[in-house]
Amino acid sequence: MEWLTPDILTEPVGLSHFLAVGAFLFVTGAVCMATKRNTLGILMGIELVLNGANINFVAFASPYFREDNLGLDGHLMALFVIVLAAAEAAVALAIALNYYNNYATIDVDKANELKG
Amino acid sequence: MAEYLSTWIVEAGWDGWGWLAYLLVALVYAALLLNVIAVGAVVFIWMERKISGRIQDRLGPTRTGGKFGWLQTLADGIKLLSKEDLMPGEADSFLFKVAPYVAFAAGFSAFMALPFSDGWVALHLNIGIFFLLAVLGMEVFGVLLAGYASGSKWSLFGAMRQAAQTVSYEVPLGMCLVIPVMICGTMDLVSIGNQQSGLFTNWLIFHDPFTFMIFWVYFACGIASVNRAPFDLAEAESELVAGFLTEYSGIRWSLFFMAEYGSMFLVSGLAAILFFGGWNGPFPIFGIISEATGWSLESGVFATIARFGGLINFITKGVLGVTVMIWIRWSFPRLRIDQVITMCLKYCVPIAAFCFIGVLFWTGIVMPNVNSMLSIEAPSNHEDYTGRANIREGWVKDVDYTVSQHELSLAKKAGPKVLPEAEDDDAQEGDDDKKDGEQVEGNPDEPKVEVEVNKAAFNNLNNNASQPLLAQQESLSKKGAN
Amino acid sequence: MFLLAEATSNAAVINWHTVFFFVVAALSCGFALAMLFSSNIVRMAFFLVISLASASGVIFLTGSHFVGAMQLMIYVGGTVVLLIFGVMLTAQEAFITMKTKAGDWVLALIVGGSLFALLTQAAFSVEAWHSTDYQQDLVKEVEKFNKDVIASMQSDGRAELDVEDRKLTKEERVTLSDLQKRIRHGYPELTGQIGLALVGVRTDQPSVEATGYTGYLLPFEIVSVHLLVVLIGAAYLARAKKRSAE
Amino acid sequence: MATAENSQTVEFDVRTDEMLVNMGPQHPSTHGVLRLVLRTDGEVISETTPHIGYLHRCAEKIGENLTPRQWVPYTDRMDYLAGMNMNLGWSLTVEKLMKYDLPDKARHTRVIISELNRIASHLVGMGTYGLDLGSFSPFLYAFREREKILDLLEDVCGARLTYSYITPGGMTADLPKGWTKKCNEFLDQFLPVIADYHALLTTNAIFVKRTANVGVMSAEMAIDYGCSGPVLRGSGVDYDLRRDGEERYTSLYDGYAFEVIVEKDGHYPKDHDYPNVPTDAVLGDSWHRFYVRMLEVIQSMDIIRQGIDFYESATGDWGTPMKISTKLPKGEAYLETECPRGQMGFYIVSDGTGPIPFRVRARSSCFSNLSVAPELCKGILIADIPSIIGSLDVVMGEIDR
Repeated sequence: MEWLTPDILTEPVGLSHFLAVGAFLFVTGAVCMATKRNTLGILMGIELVLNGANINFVAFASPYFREDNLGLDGHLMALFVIVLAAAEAAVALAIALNYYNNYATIDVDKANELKG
Repeated sequence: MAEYLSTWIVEAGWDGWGWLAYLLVALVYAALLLNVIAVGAVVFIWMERKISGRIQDRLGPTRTGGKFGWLQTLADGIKLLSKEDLMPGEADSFLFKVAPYVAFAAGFSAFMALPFSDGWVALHLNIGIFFLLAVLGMEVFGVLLAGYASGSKWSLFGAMRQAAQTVSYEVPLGMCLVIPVMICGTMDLVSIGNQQSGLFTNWLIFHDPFTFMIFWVYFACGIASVNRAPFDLAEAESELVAGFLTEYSGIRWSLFFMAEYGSMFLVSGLAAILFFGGWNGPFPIFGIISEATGWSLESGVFATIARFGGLINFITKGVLGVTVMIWIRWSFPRLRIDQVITMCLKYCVPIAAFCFIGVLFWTGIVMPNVNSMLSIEAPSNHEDYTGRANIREGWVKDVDYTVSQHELSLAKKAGPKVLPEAEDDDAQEGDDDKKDGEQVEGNPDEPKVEVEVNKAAFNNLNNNASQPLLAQQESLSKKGAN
Repeated sequence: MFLLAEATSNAAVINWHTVFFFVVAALSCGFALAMLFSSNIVRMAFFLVISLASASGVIFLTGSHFVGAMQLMIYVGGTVVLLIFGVMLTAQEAFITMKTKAGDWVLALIVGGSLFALLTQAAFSVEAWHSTDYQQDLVKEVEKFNKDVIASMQSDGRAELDVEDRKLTKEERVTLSDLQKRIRHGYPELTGQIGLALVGVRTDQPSVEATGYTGYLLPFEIVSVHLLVVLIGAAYLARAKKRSAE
Repeated sequence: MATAENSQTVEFDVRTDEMLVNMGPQHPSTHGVLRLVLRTDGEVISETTPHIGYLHRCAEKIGENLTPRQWVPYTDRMDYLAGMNMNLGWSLTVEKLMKYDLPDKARHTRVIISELNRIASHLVGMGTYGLDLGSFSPFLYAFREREKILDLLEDVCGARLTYSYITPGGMTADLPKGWTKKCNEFLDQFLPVIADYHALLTTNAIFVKRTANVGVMSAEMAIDYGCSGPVLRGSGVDYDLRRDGEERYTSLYDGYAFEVIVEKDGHYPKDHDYPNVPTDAVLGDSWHRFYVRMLEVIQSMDIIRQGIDFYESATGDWGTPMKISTKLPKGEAYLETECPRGQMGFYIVSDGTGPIPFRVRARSSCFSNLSVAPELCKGILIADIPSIIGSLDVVMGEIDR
């Protein structure tokens, strides 16, 4: 009956697992930022990166894993990150829009002059 | 239930299959909830056709399934299933196919956190209302994807309208929801509902003039956020053919409709919980019976009956809300998109803000409400009933209640009357626990069962998980005490 | 039925927390990858939405419900706007896909892969982080509490009073309510504490009473002002401009 | 609000693509087979081009191969919502060519029948307008009452849509016995129903929001484009062929007391009985066009009541319908009548060689009314298109003929 209850499903997950998820999202976001030429694609990459960081904060704040956890601080930090991400997205979108107005494209490689 | 099943399975010797119980229970929960949407949608569509028929001086469906056409929707559903599943050549096939499921899943998952009666909720979150609001806003994704993926200009128009509308209406909707949260001091829907138990004067809509006002704003915003007339701009059939639904047919089309009717019930159910006392009837019948007879409202058969009565109360209120929505739809013309946004930003938001401040001051300076003018003190079916909901810190309330419950059981256990019985433990186990009103299943000696139960509580599968756990602990500690 | 004989010997039980963790984590990572390798901007946004929603599931599993719901509400809800922009700005055929050079891909994947390897290695290098004893500890705590209380009840005769007469001492009440909440919600309810911390009252650290210590009031204010500035700035940037004819 | 003024000031908004959208010919709110090609920037429309001809059936050419009596059914199919009025126009034109004078009883019958049909037609206009704006119920209320009118008309001629009742020379039959009583009964029960329509549409806040100040057409513009009927009067032009038309037509209404429904000094005749003009409505907007129709229903009811009185006291017979083989005199005749949708003109030329006319032409009111649409539908939102087209109340059968 071992196959019914493999160790991986009976053992409680630890902090490392959550951190790994966070790291994965972070890396995916970073790669996304590096490879996409689309302004909005880059923005989505940033969202993923921030999200990965958030998972770290929340995981460290959880008493499930550690006695001396971050507690409220971790949660609040995550909240601030979320709020700031929203603000950042708004500004970035406004910039993307303006950029699109000026260049008629959202390909970042075409943005090679500073003049608007 | 999960605990019971898993214990039973383990006792039957099917060790290692304990997870099956959880799966079964999860499936039952899911099926129950799915039925709320599916059967709800079937009933609501039939109701809509019947009501609109009566409004328009005609009969509505009369043939299928007897005199009132009960089965008309079912017949329609079968017809829709047999329709050809068309997809335009221009469409983005993946998104086109997935969009109805996204819309449906969003509408469906919101039901997870909606309590149907005291404690009868699939997922008891202490931020239930916040979760609901968040999930409700996700339905727009399905619509947006459907509009984009259809490759039709009318669909795109519909999707853009829907996006603009939903994003705008989340602001006043959120502000409307904050007011009951502020009054009750908790975001837990079960707790908000329970705080309104007692006479109907205890309902939040009668709390003060501002809550009375905000209910109408909430209802208008709710209609707008679920995309019903006069705010059904996304599918405005006289302008956009059928908006985002233009290219859909058959079962995918009906999925959108199931989502729509599901959210209609969700919005009116939320209105019932937040403003109309949820599962508490206008008169606390079960509370009175409980006082007269001494039957417990916390557990046992009578409590289940009381909760079932609450369920009927709640569903009646929800259906009433849906009926009003149907009534509105068949009476009013449709607004224009700019007027819809104007109404949101220029009227709903300021009114909601005004009411928020109004409620704050009203409760802050302790103005009288209807309830305090009544000389009668209505009996409540809840021990934490205080006569009126007021600004307070939710967790303080919660602590008092749970602690009192636990004290009772501990005191019973430690009391001299209980001790002798506990000595012949194993044989008397069942009777003992029944006396406590706790349903304890299985043999507490088995450590693995206990761990399993703990995990149930830990995983938060349902809020009742704590009761068997406590019971387990009590039995254990009883042994320790002896 | 032949399974019965074996079954009794096997006491392992599936940990649902773990199962759900793997489900949401797989969803989140899978859709993040799908987003990375998709070139259609609207599909990317769709994958991002699912990835973020699953990530909120991960956050729920750490017990922070409020942050999870916030994630759903703001991140996922905010992505709607991204989606709209994606549709709006890419209505022309030419912009729907933008190919990335193969060299860029290789470079990015190499760097990203090594970064991921590094981070994961770091995460798993701490032995204590591998798994948790939270559940067992909780069970032990409850056991111990009940034992203590009943013992003390019997010793000072509190149990002989009417059962309706509630007689727990204050310390016991506090411990009990904390335990009960952890059992019921899997985690102490932090929503109220978060709210209080944002307005400057730290209920989790009542000992800190230094002058000027206001919890997170100042950052909260700064973020509010920041949002206001962003609101105005974004409206300014994206406003309709009246220019002289070009 | 992106009204015409706003969209012009926002010149350098987000650079979005203009879209060409086909509205129709299969579209729920284009009243049949009208096709509008819209050039839109988002939801704002920069250009509207109506395309017509999807219902063209060569009615005029057929008329040159049939005798006038035989062509009467073809007039039914032009404005199929007001067949009686079309019959009347054609009959009067032929009578003008033949210099035939009607007996008194036939005159009153024609007035009663055509006004009854006018009510039916306006009811459809009202109901479908509600439908265009997303309100379904008024449509069915309107059709319920219209059914009763159709019952009356069926009693008269046996048909419910294509009547061919009024023919050159008179009618195909006299009014049946007891019909006038039934008609009066209908009018009595119909009057209170109008209050419902006012409650559901005319005074409904959303309806007013959707129609007031939308598609404003000045009096000059209406005249320039040759608009007529309620569309013209909705812009405040005091012109009604029943009063201002040719003598051969106005003589039908000799002895009838009625006022032209048009706004004078901010008031409509007898509007004290009915809802007031909302404050945000501007003369010439969709709301006024709609309101004129609503008042015309009541006006027509008045006229019918008078007509029934006249009919019952009238002497003489109900006319002698022209024979199919009657030879037409050489010459030409043109006559315009006030149809529910405006002035409908028929033109007939005969070379005097036989019973078949040399040329038959029709001047369509809806055609002129629709020609305003490109002008009105500039800088508005998509949702305003049904509001404007609906208030013009076009019937494609008449435009395409």
